[in-house]
Amino acid sequence: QDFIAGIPRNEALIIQGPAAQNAEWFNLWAPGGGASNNGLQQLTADTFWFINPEGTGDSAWTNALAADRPQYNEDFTQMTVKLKEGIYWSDGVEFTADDVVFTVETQIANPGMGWSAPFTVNVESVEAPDPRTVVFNLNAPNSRFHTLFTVRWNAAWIMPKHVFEGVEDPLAFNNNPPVSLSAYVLHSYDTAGNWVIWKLRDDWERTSIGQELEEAPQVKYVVYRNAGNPDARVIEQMNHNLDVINDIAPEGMFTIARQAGANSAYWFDGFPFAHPDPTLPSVLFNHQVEPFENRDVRWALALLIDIRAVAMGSYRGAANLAALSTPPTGTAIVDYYEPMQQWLTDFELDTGSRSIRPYDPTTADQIAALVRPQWGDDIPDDPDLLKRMFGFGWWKQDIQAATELLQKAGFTKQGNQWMKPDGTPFTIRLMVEGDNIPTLARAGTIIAQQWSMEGIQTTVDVAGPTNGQRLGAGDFEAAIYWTVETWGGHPDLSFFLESYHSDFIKPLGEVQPPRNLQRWQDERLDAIIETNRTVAFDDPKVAELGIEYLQLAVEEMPFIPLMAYNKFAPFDTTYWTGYPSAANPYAASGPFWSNLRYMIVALEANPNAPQS
Amino acid sequence: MSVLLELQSVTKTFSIGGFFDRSKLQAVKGATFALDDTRPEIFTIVGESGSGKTTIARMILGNETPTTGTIRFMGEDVSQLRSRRRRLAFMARVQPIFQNPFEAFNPLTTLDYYLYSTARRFLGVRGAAADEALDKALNHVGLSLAEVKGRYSHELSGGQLQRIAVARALIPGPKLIVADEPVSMVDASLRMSIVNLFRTLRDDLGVSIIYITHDLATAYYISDRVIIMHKGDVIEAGEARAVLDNPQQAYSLALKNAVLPPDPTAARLALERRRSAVSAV
Amino acid sequence: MDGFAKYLVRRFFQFILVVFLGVSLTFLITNLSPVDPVEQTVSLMTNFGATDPRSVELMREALAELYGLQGSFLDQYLSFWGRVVRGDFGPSLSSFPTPVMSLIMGALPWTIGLLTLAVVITWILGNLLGALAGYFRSNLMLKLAGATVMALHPVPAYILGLVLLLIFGYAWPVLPISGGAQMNLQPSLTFDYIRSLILHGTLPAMTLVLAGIGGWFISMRSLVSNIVTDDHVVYAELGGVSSSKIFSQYVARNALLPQVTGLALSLGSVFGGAVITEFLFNYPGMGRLLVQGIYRGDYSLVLGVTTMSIIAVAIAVFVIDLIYPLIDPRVRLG
Amino acid sequence: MFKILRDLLRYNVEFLIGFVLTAGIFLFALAHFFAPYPDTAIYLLPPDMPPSPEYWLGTTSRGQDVLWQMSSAIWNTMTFGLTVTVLSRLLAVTVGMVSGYLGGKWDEALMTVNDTLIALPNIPILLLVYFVMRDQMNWPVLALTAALLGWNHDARLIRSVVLSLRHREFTRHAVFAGMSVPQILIRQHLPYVMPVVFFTAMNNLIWAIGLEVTLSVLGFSDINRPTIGGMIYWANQHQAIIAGIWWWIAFPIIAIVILFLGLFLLAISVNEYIDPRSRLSRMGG
Amino acid sequence: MLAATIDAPTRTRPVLEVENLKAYYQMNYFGVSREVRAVDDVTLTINRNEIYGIAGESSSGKSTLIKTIAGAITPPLRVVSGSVKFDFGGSQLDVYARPKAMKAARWRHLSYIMQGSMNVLNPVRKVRHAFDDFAFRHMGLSPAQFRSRVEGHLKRLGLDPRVLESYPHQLSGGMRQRLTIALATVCEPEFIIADEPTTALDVLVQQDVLALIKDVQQRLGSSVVFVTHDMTVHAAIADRIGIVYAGRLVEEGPTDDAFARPQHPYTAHLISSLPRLGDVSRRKALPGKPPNLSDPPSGCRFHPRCPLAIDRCKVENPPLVSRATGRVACWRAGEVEVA
Ligand SMILES: Nc1ncnc2c1ncn2[C@@H]1O[C@H](COP(=O)(O)OP(=O)(O)OP(=O)(O)O)[C@@H](O)[C@H]1O
Ligand SMILES: Nc1ncnc2c1ncn2[C@@H]1O[C@H](COP(=O)(O)OP(=O)(O)OP(=O)(O)O)[C@@H](O)[C@H]1O
Ligand SMILES: [Mg+2]
Ligand SMILES: [Mg+2]
Repeated sequence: QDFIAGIPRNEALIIQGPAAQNAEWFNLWAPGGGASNNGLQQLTADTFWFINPEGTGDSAWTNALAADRPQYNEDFTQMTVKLKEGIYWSDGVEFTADDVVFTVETQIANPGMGWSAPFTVNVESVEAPDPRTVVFNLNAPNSRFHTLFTVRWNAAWIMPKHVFEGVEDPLAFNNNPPVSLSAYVLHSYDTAGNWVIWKLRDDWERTSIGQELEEAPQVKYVVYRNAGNPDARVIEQMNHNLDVINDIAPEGMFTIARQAGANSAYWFDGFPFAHPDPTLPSVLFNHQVEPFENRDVRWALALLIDIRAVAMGSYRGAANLAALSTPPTGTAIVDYYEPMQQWLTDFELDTGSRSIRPYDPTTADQIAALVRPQWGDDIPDDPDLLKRMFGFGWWKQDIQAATELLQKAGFTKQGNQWMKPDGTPFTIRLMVEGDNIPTLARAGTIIAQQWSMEGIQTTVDVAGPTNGQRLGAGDFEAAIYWTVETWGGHPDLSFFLESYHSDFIKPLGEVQPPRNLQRWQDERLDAIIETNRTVAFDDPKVAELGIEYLQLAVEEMPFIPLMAYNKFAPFDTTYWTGYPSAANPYAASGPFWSNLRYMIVALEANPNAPQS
Repeated sequence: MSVLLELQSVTKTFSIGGFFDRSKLQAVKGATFALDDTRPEIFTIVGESGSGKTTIARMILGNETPTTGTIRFMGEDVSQLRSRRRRLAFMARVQPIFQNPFEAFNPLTTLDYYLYSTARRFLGVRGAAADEALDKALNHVGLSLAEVKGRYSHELSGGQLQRIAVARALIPGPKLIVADEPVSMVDASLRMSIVNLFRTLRDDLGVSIIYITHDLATAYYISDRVIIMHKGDVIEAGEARAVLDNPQQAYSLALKNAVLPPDPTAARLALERRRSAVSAV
Repeated sequence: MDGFAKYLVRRFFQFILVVFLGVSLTFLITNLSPVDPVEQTVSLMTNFGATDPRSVELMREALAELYGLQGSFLDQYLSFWGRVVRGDFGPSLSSFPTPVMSLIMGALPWTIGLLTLAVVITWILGNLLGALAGYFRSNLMLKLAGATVMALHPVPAYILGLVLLLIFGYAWPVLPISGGAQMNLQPSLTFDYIRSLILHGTLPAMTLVLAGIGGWFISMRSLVSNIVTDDHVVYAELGGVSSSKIFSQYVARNALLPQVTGLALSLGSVFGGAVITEFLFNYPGMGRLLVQGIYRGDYSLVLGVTTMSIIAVAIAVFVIDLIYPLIDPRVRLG
Repeated sequence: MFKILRDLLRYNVEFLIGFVLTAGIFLFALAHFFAPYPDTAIYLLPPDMPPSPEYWLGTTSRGQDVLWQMSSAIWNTMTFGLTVTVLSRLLAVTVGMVSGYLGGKWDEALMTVNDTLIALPNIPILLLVYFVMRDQMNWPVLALTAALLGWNHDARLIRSVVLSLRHREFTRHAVFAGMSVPQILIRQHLPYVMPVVFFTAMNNLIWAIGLEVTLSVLGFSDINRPTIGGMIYWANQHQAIIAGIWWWIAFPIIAIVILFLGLFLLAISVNEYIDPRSRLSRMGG
Repeated sequence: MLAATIDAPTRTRPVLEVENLKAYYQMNYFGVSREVRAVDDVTLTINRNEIYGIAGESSSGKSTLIKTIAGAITPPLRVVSGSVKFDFGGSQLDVYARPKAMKAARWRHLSYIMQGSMNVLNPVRKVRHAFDDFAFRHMGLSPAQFRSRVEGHLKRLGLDPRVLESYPHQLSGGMRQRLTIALATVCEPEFIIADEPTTALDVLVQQDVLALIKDVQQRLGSSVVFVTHDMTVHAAIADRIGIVYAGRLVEEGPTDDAFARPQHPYTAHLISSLPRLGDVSRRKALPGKPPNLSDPPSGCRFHPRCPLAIDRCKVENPPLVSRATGRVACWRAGEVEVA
C-alpha cells in the first residue's frame, strides 16, 4: 500500500508541516492567515519580489510578479511597479494590475486583514494606468515601501480580485479551495489538520516561477504533513516518510546523521549540519530596568560569558557565533563580518581602571578543537571554512575586566555575591521561551549558571507562550531572544532598524512595537536610522550606515549577540536530491520560508529511489 | 398527674420503591398513648416484624420526624428540638438502649469512652468525680468500673454489654429509657438478667421504660402496660396481663398462640396446631 | 409531588448548579490569564516581517475591535452565558472567525472514537484482570499479569507512549506513529479508511490502555477480595456452584457496580481529550485543540472545550445517578 | 508506634519488602543533600556517558550525573507528590466525613462543590492556573492547586463509608452518649475510613507525579528545580531516547516504579494492620 | 425414588458419624497468635429420619461444630483431628479424608442453611438464578421441567412462585428465610444442616418456618441437624438434643428426657430460665460470663458458673458417658433439681 493513498511516493515531496487547528481555512489575508506554514503561502501565493536570505549581491534578488525592481520618484512618495505578462491564476483568469489595486484597496477598507495596517499607514492611493503597471502614491516619503511586497519569509500577497470581489466579508471568507498564483495548487487536505497536499499545476508555465523554468518540475506533489513531536519526526525521516524536517534538536540531527547518513543531506555536509537563519539570538536587557540601563553592567555581563560553553551547551558546538549585532549569514559575511574584523580586533574597552581588547578572533578554532574528538574528520582545518561554520570570533571571557566594570558602575562584591550600588544583591531573572526554542532555553541555563558562579544569582524563567507578550510589555529583566532579523540576502538593516528609533519607545508596561524590545535609546542610533530612510534601498551607503550601527552596538552592548539561529533541517535523499546547501545556497533551507518554492522546483528525483 | 410522654395520632409515611414502582408505606398509623410522669412503668410495644415498633422508638428519640401528629416529652415537641443545647437537655432525660449489644459499641473504642463521654457532657464531670458517677451507674446493673475500664466490646458477653449500655443510659439520670428489642440478640441465659434489670430500674430508680419486643413471654413477665401493633396500627392496648391473658383481636390471639411453651409436648402440640391451621388455608 | 419527581428535580437543579459553578470558575480563571489573543495574533503576523511600528499599532487596534474583547468583565461574562445557552461559543480567536463550535465538532469525533474505545477497553481489561487476580489469588499467571500491570501503573503516560512509538515506529516499524488516518484518504465508510483509522488509533489507544489499566486493576482487586468473604459468595461455594459461575455472577457482578460510576465519569471526561497522548501521537482530538487554544490565548476555544467537558461529566454523573437503580436492584431513589 | 513497626517488619513479608524498597529510595533521595555537585549545575561532567564504574547511572547530555540528578529529582518530586497527597487527603477526609455524617443541606452543598470539581478537567485547569500565576507559580502553589483538584473522587468514597456507618447502632449510641460531631467522626468513624485513605493516597500520589510529568512534558516546569518531570523534560529537549541516551529516562522511571511498588506493599500491609476487620480478629472478635 | 437406593443393611446404620472432632480457629496477625478451640473433642452420631437439635449459649461453638460437619471450613478455622463420615445409602463420604468427593455430594445429598441465611442470596440477581445455580445440575431435568419442579416445590412450602422473579431485598426476612429452606430442600437431600434458621424472625413467622422444616423432613425422611439457642424451638421440633458448652458436648438425649430430667446443671439452667407466658415469678440468670475459648477454664469448663461445682470439677474434665437415654459429661450428673 502507498504511504500516501493514491499518490506514488516518488512523485511526492513530504515536508514537515504544522497541525492546523482550522484546516478548512485558506484565506491568506485574514488575521494570522498569511503566516501559514502549510504550503498555502509557500506554494500558491505570489507577490512582486523575493530575496533569498542566503544569497549575496544581485543573485539574492528575484523579480517574481514584477518585471523589474521598484521604481521610486525623487522624494520617495511614489512607487511604480511593472508587472510581468502571461501570468494566470490557476482557474485560468489572467493576473493583472487590477488584482494589485484590489488587494491594496480591499485591505485598507477592512481593518484587521493581514496587510491592512501598513497599507493604511503608507498608501494614499493606488492606481493601475494599464494592466501591466501599478502606481502607489504614498502618504509620506518612504524609501522602503517596496519591502511590503518583498518576500524574505512572507510579504503582502496579491489577492485574486475575481474571487474576492464577490465576497461580502473578506475576513469571514474561508477561500476554500484557493486559486493559486504560483506553480502548485491545492490537491486535498485533512479536515483534521494533519496534512495538506498540493499538486503541480498543469499550466505551471503560466506563473512567475514557471516562466523561469526550462523543464517541468519533477516534484508533482508536495505534502505538508504534521509529523508530530521531534522524536517522531526523526523516526519518520529515518523511515523515509518525511523528506524535509524544519527543526529538531541537535541530538536528533546527530542521530539522523549517524543512522541515515548516506540517505540524508544537510546545509553543511557534516558537522555542524545546521542552517544559520538570519536571526540573531541574543541576551536582551531591558534598558528601562535598572541596572541594565548601564552600559558597563551590560559589558560586564558579556565578559562573564564563556561563549564556548554556551555553544557547546546550546548547540553542542554547532553554533554560528556572532559578535556583531547582525546575523553572520548570507551577505552579512561579505558586507559586515569580513570588513569589520580588524576593527573588532582593535576595539578597546575602558574598564574604569584600564583599557582592554576583548575581541577573540580564534573562537572558531577553539570550538573546532572542542568538537573534533567527536566529529574528527568532519571538522576541516581551514580557518576560513571554520569561520563559516562556527562564526568569526567572540568576546573572550574576562572575569577580571568584568569585575572592574562592575566596580566602575558602583557595584561591590561581598563574599561571592555582587551587590548593587544601593546595597541590595544583584540578582537576575533570565527569561527564556522554553521548549518552543529549546536551544535558546539551553543557552539561557548555561549563561545563568556562568553568571551565578561569578556572584550574580541568576534564575531561569520559562515564559512559554507568554514570552512574546512579556517581551513586548517590558515584563522582564533579561531574556534570551532576538530583536535583530535581517534580509540575509541584502545589507539593508532597515528590516529591524527602522523600529529602533526612539520615537517608538514606550514607557514600561505599555506594549513596545516589535524589534526594539530592549528599549534601547540613543541619539546616535536615531541619526543612523534617519539617514538610512533617505537613502535608497540599493544604495551602497546602506552598508556604510550598517557598519556605523554595528560599531555603535559593540560600544554600547545594548544586548549581547550570541549566534545565528541555527536550524537543524535535515533532508532525506532517498527520493529527492539537489537540496540547497552552504555550497549551493540557491534557497533557504526550511519549509516555512516562502522561497522554499525555488527549492521545490529545483529538486531532482533520485534515480535509486525504491520503485513503488 | 403530669404527662411524661405523649403521642398524639402520630403517623409516619415512607416512600419506597425503585425507579419505576414507587409507593408509600405507612409504617405507623395514628399511634396515640401517654406515659405518666409520677408513676414509672414498663410500657411494652409488641408486634410482628415491620409493624412499626422501631419507627415509633426512633420518633420518640427524635431521630425521625412524624409525618403527622405530635410527640411531646414533658410538654416539649420532640421534633422541634433544634438547638444543640435543647437536644442535650432532652437526651439527658431520654436515653436509648439498642437491639444488638455488640453493634451498640464501636468495636474499636474502649467501652469506658462512652461512659466518660456521657458523664462529661450531661453531668459536666471529669476525673475522679466522673469515676464516681460511672461506678454508681455500673453498680445499679451489677458491674463495677474496674471490670469495664479499658476493655473492648468483644471482651465481654452480650449480657454484660447490654448491662453496660443500660448503665450508660442511667448516668444522666433519665426519666425515660427507650429499649428497642434489647434482648432479641442475647441468648436465653443472658436474657433474664437484662429483663430483671429493667424491673429493678423501674422499682428502685423510678425510670420509665418503653420496652419494644416481639417476645411475648418476657413482655408478660415485666410489663405494666402493653400495646400491640399490626401493620402500623395499634390494635390493642391496656394493662399487660389483661391484654395478654385475654386478647381481643384475632391477630393478638395468633401472636399469643405462636409463643412456643418451653415444654416438648405442649410445644409440639402448638406446632401441630399451627401446621394444620396453615394447611387448612 | 411524588418522591421520585422531587428527587429528579432536586438532582437536576444540582446538575445545573454544578455546570454553572464549573463553567463560571473556568471563565474566571481564563479571564485572569495573561495571554492576550491580540498580541498572539500580532506577533504571528509580524514575527518574520519588516513591519513598521505605526502599522503594528493600527493592526492591534483593528484586531481588538474585531475580536470583540472590549467591555467590562461582567458584560463579557453575561454575553458568554448568553451564547452558551444558545450552544454557541463565539468565534475562535486564534482561528478567527471560525466558530469555536465548528473547531470542536472537527476534533470531537476523533477524541470520542479513540478515547471511548480506549476507556472501555481499559475498563474491561483492568476490571477483568483485577477481578480474576482478586478471586484466584494464588494463580501464578495472574500474579505475573498483576505485577506487570502494577509496575506499569506509575510509569507516566508520556514515557509509555514514547516507548511504544520507538518499538512500533522504529525498531519494528509496523504501525503509523502520527496522525489519525492515512494521508490523502478522505473519511468514508470504506475498508481502507476504517483499516487506516484502526491502525492509526492503535498506538495511542495502547498508550491509554497501558497507562490506565492499573487504576482499575487495583481498585477492582480490592473490591473483589472484600466480596469473596461475603455470605452469598461463601454460600454459593458451599452449594457447589461452579467456580466460573461464582466468579462471574456472584463476585464480579457485585464488584462491578461501583466501577460503573467510575466508567461513567471517565466517559464523561472523554470530552476533555487525552492531552499527552494526543500531543505525542499528533492525534487530532480535543486535547490537542485545547492545548493550542491555551497557548494562543484563545479564550473562546478554551472555554468552549472546558464547558463541553464540564457539561459532559456532569451529565455522566447525573445519568449514572438516575440509572443506578436499574443496574443495582438494591438502590432506591428518593 | 515503634513496636508496631517492629511487629510489622517481623511478621509481615509484604511490609518488609515494601519497607526496604521505600526506605531504599528514600535514603537514595536523601543522599542528594550530600551530592558532590549542585543539582542545577550543568556541563560539569562529560555528557552522554553510558553507565560505567565511574558514573554508575551514566551522565546526561547536559553533563550531569544521572545518579545525583535522580536523587534530587526523586526528593523534589516526592515532596511535591506527598504535599499534594496529604493536602488532598485532609480535604477528602474532612469533606467526605462531614458530608456523609451530617447529610442534608450540608451534604448537598458539599457534594455540589465536589461534583463541580469532579467535572472540571484537571490538565486544562492546571495549565490555565499556570498561565495566570506565571512566575509566582512555584511548586507549593502547584501542589495546592493539584490538591484542590485531587480530592473529590476520594471524598465521595469516604462519604459512602461514613454513610454506612452513620446508621450503625454505635453511631446513634455515641450521639446519645453526648459525643460531639468531631468526637464521633474522629473517634468512631475515622478508624473505618483510614483504610480508604491509605488506599487512595497511593493512587493520588501516582496521579500527582503523573501531573508533574505531564506539565513538564508540555513545557511547564520550574527548570531551576530538578524533578522527575524535569528530567524527562530535559531528556526530551535533547531527544535522549532517539539519541540512545536511554539511561537518562530509564533509571528515573525504574526508581519511580520501585518506589510505587514499595509504597503499594506498605499500603496494603498497613491497611491490613489498621483495617477494622483484621484488627478485630487480632484483638479477638 | 430415594427409598429404592437405600438397601436393607444400611438402613440401620447412622447417616452421620462424628468422632473426636477438634476444630480450632488458628490466627496469626502480626505476631499476635490466638487459638480458639471452638470444637473440642466432639463425638456424635445422627440417624436417619431424625431431627437433632444442638443448643448452647452464644459463642459456645455451635455454628463451628456444624460448619465442620458440613465441611464448610475456611481459614482460620482448621480441623485439628477427628473425622466426619456420612453414609448416604450408596455413597460413603469421609469429609476430611476425601474432601473432593464432598463437592459432588453437596445439595444432592447434603444441604446447608447458614446462620444469617436471610442474607445469603446474591443481592443483585433474581431469586430464580439461585435455584438454577444450586440445584439445576443435580436434577437432570430440562429447564422447563426444572422450572415447574421448583415452582411446585415452592407451592408446597406455601410460597408464591412469583417470588422467583424478585430480588432478595424485595422480600421480607421471613420470606427469604423460607426461600433458603426451599433452596436447601429442592433436591430432596438426605441430610440437612440448619444454623439458627428462626432467630431474628418474629414469632409468627418463626412458627411457620419451624412447621415448614418439620414438614419437609417428614416428607423426605431426611435427617436434620438443627442449631439454635432457643430451647423452646428445640422443644417443638427436635427428636434429640445435644447441649454444647464452651466447645464441648455436655449432654445429649431425647428431647423429652432432656426437658423433663436434665442431667447436667447447665442444661437444667437453660430449661429453667425460660419464662412462660402467664408466669411472672422471678427467674434467675446464670452468674458469671461465658468462658473464653482461647483460654478455657481447667477441668470442667462449666465449673466457674456451676452452682454444684466441687473441687474435682476444677481439675478433672468429666468424660461424656452414656446414660440410660443419652449421654452426659458431669461429675455430678443427675443431681440437679428442676425448678
Ligand atoms: N427509612 C425507611 N425508609 C423506608 N421504609 C422504612 C424505613 N424505616 C422503616 N421502614 C419501613 O417501615 C416499616 C416499619 O418498620 P419498623 O422498623 O418500625 O418495624 P419494626 O416493628 O421495628 O420491625 P422489626 O421487628 O423487624 O424490627 C417496615 O415495613 C420498614 O420496611
Ligand atoms: N472466623 C472466626 N475467626 C475467629 N474466631 C471465630 C470465628 N468464628 C467464630 N469464632 C469464635 O469461635 C467461637 C465459637 O463461635 P460460633 O460461631 O461457633 O458460636 P455459636 O455458638 O454459633 O454462637 P452464636 O449463637 O452467636 O451463633 C467464638 O468464640 C467465636 O468468637
Ligand atoms: Mg425493629
Ligand atoms: Mg452460630
